[in-house]
Amino acid sequence: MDHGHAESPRAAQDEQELTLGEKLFLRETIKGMAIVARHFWKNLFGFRDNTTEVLDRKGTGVNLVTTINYPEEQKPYPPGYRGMHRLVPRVDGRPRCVACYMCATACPAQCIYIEAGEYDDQAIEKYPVRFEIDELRCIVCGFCVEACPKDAIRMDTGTHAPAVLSRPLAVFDKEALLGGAPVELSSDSMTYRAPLKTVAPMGSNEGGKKMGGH
Amino acid sequence: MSETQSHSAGVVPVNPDPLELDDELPSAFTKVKLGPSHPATHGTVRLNMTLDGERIVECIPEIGFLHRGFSKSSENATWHQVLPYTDRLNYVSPILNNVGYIMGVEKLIGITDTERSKYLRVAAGEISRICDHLTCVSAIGLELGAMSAFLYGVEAREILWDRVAELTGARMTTSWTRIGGVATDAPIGWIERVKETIPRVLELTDELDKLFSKNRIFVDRTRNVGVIGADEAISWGFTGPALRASGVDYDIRKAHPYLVYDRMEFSVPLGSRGDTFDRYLCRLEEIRQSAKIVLQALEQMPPGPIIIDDWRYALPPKKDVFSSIEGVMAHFKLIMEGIHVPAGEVYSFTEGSNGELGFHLVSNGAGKPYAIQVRAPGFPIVGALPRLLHGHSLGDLIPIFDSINMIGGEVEQ
Amino acid sequence: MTTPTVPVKMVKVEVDGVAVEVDARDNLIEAARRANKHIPYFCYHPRLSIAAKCRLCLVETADMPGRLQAGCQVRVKEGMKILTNTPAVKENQRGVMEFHLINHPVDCSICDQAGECKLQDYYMDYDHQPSRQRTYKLQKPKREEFGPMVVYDAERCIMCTRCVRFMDEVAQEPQLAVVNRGDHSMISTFPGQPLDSNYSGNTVDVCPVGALLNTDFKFKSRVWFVNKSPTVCNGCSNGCNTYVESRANVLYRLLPRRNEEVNEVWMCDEGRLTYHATNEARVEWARKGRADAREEIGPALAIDEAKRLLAPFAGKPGVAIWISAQCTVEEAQGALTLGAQLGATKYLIGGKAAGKGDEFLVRADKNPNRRGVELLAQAAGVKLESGDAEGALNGVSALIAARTDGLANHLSSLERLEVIVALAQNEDAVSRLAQVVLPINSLYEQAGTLINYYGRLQRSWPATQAPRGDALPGWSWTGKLGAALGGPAAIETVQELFAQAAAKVPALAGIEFEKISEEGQVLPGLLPTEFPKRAPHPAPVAAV
Amino acid sequence: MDATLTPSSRLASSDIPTAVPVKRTVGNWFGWLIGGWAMFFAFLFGLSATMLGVVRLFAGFDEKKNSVGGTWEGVGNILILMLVFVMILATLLTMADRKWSAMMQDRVGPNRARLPGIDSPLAGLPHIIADVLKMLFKEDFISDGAARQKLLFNLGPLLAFGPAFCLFAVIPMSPEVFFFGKRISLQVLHVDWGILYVFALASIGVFGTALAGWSSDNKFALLGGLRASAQMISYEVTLGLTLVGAFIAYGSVRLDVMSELQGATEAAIRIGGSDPTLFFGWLPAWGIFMQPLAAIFFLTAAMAEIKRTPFDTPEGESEIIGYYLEYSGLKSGLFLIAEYVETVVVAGIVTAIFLGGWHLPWIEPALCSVLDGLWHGNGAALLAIFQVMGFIIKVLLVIWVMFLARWALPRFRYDQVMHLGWKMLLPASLANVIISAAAYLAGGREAMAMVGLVEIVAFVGYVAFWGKKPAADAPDAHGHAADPHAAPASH
Repeated sequence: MDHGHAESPRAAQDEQELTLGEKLFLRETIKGMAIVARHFWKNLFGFRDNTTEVLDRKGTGVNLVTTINYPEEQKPYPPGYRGMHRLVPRVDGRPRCVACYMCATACPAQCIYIEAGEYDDQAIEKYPVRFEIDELRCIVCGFCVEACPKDAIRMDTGTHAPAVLSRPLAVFDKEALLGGAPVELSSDSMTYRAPLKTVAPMGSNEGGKKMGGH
Repeated sequence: MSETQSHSAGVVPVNPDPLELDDELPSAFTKVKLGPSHPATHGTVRLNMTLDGERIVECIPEIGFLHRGFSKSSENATWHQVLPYTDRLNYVSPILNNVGYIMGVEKLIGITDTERSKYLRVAAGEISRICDHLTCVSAIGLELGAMSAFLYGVEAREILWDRVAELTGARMTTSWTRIGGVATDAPIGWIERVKETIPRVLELTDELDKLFSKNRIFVDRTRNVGVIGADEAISWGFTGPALRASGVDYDIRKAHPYLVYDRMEFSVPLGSRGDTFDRYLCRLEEIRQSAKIVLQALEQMPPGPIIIDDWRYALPPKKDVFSSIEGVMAHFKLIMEGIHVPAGEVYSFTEGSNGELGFHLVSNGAGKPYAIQVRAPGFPIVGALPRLLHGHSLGDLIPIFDSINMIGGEVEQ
Repeated sequence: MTTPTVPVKMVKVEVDGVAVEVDARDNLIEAARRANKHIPYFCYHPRLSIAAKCRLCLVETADMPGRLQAGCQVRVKEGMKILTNTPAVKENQRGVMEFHLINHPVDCSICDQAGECKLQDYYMDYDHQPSRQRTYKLQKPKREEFGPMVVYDAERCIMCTRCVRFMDEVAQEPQLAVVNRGDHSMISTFPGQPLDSNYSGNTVDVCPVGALLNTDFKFKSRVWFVNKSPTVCNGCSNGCNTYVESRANVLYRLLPRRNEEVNEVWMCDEGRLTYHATNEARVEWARKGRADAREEIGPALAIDEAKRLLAPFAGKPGVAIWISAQCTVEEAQGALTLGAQLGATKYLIGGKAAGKGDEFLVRADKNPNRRGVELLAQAAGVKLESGDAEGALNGVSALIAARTDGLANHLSSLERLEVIVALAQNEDAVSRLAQVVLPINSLYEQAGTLINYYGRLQRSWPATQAPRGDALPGWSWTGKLGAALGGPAAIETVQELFAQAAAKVPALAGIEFEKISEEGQVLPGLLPTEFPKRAPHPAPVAAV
Repeated sequence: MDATLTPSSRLASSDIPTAVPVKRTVGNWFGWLIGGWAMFFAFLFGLSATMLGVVRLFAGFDEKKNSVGGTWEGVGNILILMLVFVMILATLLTMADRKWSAMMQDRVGPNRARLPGIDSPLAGLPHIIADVLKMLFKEDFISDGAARQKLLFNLGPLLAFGPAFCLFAVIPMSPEVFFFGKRISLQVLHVDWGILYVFALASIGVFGTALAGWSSDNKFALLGGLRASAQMISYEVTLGLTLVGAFIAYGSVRLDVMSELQGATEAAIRIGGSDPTLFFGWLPAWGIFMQPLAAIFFLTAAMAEIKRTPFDTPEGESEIIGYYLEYSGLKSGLFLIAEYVETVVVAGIVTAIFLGGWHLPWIEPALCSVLDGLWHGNGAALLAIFQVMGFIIKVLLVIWVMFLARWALPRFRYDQVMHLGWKMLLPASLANVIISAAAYLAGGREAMAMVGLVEIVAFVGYVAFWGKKPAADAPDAHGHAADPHAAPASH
């Protein structure tokens, strides 16, 4: 793309007076029809490879119709795409969520409902008894993911909230949301601590080494 | 003789004998309400028209069907939570709104975003502008019956939206900017992908050009239709392509350069007559100019952070939030209370896709805006609809209405 | 607490160049506060002794340039120049914050204090820099159960010792102490002696961080979600000023509200739990029928039913009005008016059973408005009989109960009655027996006035937005009932009802509902001359 | 591009699969291409043969063996041509319109409806059934205002559909041919007034639109009705005039006569050898070669007459929605199907007059002798099948062009339609009549063909070259000249 030359603002219309040929309708009409016809013939004789991205569906012979034939073909969402939520599990299957309500606070649509409970587990202590997202209210802004201090909620499911036949079905509870690969962060060692009463000497925990530097 | 007299007196003659065929038939204006749900009103707007046959005697646009209380809603959200609302102002070019709003907040705080973020904002914003203009230009074709052209425009917009989705994580409701930067960096390979995409978009744009620009049917429908002169356009409050079509060389990107627009080479297309055709041409040309800007911005974009490193305004990096109390405390304060914007008042304006997109922000120092007012570029233009439509026929309403590109979201907020 | 008799001596100081006149007894923090400058502190508390442990309040004075002085410990003197934002002060604040945070766990997510935590606030104001920590944090016991209401997290503790000092000095029940040394030090109870003081909840309030948490509130809600509204504790007749925190129509906790003449800034644990009655076991819908024949019929039909039942008794002997001392002034006034209209022959005052009182904030009478009810009855010229007496309901055939507290003592008598119309807040044996039950708002849900043990008129503000079921204020029900039975139209607003009461009671004369301040006011002539030993109280008016 | 610098959680998303795996379609593109077209032509062949066969069957009841136009043959023709061919084609066109437009617009097109038990969209064909069922079973809603004129309101669609449906009667689809021992022809009405029948009946359609517009009691519908009646009446003038040249050339207004004259006569086919009707020995005697401009004018005027885009101002779905705004259910369906039926009729007329009717150019005699060899003595009958097939293909092509125009071109404004009709098409077709008449007087049809060739050359020159400026000094009005990404010229 040559963007080296600066053009001065111009009155484009002065050159836009139609010539007599153009005034006779037919030429431009035929040209326009030719453009549309070209699309027609390309698509008629072209082969449709629905595994390619839309951008690559060009040229002659292959990859033509650019529309996604939706339910049968699905465009893979790009990696950063904000899809449906999931609650990230720990390696032991419990949710990473500690019911800090940050997501509910950041949510502009107020679609997250949490009720907190208390584990006997010394390390984690707090967990969501109920964690519900009303996917109908959700505006998919991703603020909840950004607000989570535990990496417990993500929108990387690569799918979107499914269509439902009644409104209550769009409310996803903890069990429905919990899924996907478990996540273990180096900082999690903070929560996996020595048993109560035996105070570990500083630096004895292996996880401590991982924490260095940022 | 008596009839002449009564005419001169300004009284409509009442025919004593209704069967007298020589007399003019009694006639009256027709009142027609176009919309709010009408194929040509892209949003929901109602045009209350008085017709004399097919000639529009008077047209009163009635807006408000899409009013969502932007200003009031914003007062109950933190500064960041307003961002999704701005997505929904001009929903055809959400990133431009994101950028415009966040730049206002930054102006109020007195910070600037990082260098890389500036380029990203410009590139993404111009992609958004292309999307908007493509929609507008091809929709003129659609409403005039040339449906294929619309779908070519939509196809071009679609591949751009794919790029937007890769960058921001969403196609339309991007909510992508952050105070002091942007939310996500360009993913690996994205720049190359955009460079592949832009020529394809221009190709489709050229097809639109070929289908319309010289086609006499199209030209007849748009040339000298909805004409507004430069002075009048200014006094109505026109900005953006609609103003430039009237020949006024005013583009905020040139007149008051922001971000890195002063480092970009592009020209501002101008019209001379201010008719629908000029508005169409200006937008068409702006697509090409914006494409140039996108490529330049991606070319010049330096590496570096995409958001400022000040935990009072930008959320701490996730790593700090996960592992340090300092990070998590800053994070909590920012989320709980919102970013504390110093008390003050600012009017920030950027070049939106339809013209000057202004945000008047008032802060009382709390985490939530005290007041937000948007100067939607489309609002004054829609206000001029009665003036633009006056005297034209009903069929002309469609191209005129399309060429001013009323977006219900921003006009009615 | 004795009121100061010595005249206040004022001195002139300069805070960051702003000249201000301060009390000579002020320390630098208070002096700066008068100049609208904020000196950060953790351990200092205006009502506790000075510990100077946190070192955050260090400021410079012109006397000793370059030397930092503890703002809490140093008193002002004439002409002192206090500098709160010199580089040295800033550097100290930043450094102190960093020290406090070194061993602080990454706990905001699970800590109830988040949102009202001094550490968070000061971090944003005075530190806001990333962590420089490279080692693992010190581990200490978490979730030590100190007592029935307080749980302790040693890791979050910054050792300001406010809680220890509070128990020593204010509650005067020394149950907490600092154990261990250096960074291993932590707060602990004594062996075999849990933190079971009736004032233990205050240690949570004074704790600037999330080390001490209230088990009753723990994990129930986040502090930034709840709305605060001023009200009065209805736990006893002391009438401590409180805030009630609520979201939608659920109450979450009570916090003391400052009132030097009633409760200073403290309240008892017992009182903190009174909000539960508003959340739990409520009568929600107006209904008719006894026991298993209960049927929820809605307000209009319930009034009709009550009218049908009561109409035969109007003007005949045998009608009794039961007024609980839990009622607000307006509810009691409504009940008395209804009684007068029906020609009630018996007025009974009931209420919660008396409990233990102490020398500080807890009174033995557990009803917040006994004096108010008595005053109203006196003004109305009716004889108020005690509802506690045996056989109080003898000779009664129809009973209208404004709140049912205490009625449960007379269950056998109640079963004999022909008609019971109960204005009930909570489900209990009485609400099962009544033919018509009308749900009423709790004190925390309505605007109303109370007159406490000291004859102090105080008002509350409704904490919740949405009503719970059909619940209405008691005076609203009695008004509607009266109107249904042929009386004047029901009074619509609490203001009018209070005005009605004020017109009759001499002590309330001239007082307007809307003009009652958040602090309340002592009614003339009602202030007792003797007070419990340590109880805060207004200055006794010298007998004229 | 340090991802860790982002505050938002651009976290490792490799943990979980990010996308639903795409179903991969592997197909032999070339095989499908060849097979598909082969199936298409086989279908057409079968259709043609069936049509001829059925008419032969009915004609078998007629007494006269050697003349066409018997009663039973007429019945067979009505059945086959008007009920089966026109209606089926019009119904198929509803789907073709959607499917073709999809291809023109890079879309997939309708593909949701399924036949029971078949899990394949069948290229959208079940949508035809679905559409018809929808039309049939939708509530027939009549608004209060329309209910006051219920008779007229109901008459509207009938008047729009009925005449359109009858138009096809005079269009010949096959030559008069001995088909297995009986002389038949795929034409309902062998009448002398020929094309005049079309003009006459088409005018009745105006009443339908006008009534629909007026009786709907809706301002938009009224506007549509007014526009439609004015436009239809105006264009009828042009419509007739454009064909005068053809009348002169063929000396008849009968469509079957005109068709017959455009290719080898039956005798020539029988004898074999070269086709004597070819002009200059190589140019088929098609109307389009004698009257190229008239063909364009006629198609244009016909499109305006049947109110297709770009002349659909009476409908103008983004302006006034149209005269059938208040109709629903089957009545609305009648309007829609009438439009498609009219499309078929127009395409039939254009084919019959300008595109050689059923004639296949050049090859008829040779093909006939080959077919004779294949099936002794029945070559002409077999050829007739191919000729019908050729007719159908020509009709489809014309329809395709009309659809192409519909999807490519913007709509005229109402006054511009009238302007075009009265001020441009009418004088131009008048001029065409004069030139044609002069040429015919000067040298008969050969001279007309000469003039036609000149016109074609001029037209091609006009479209391709005239007015096109050299690329170097093209105005940089929109930057296409300077833009290396401009698409190459598309024609």
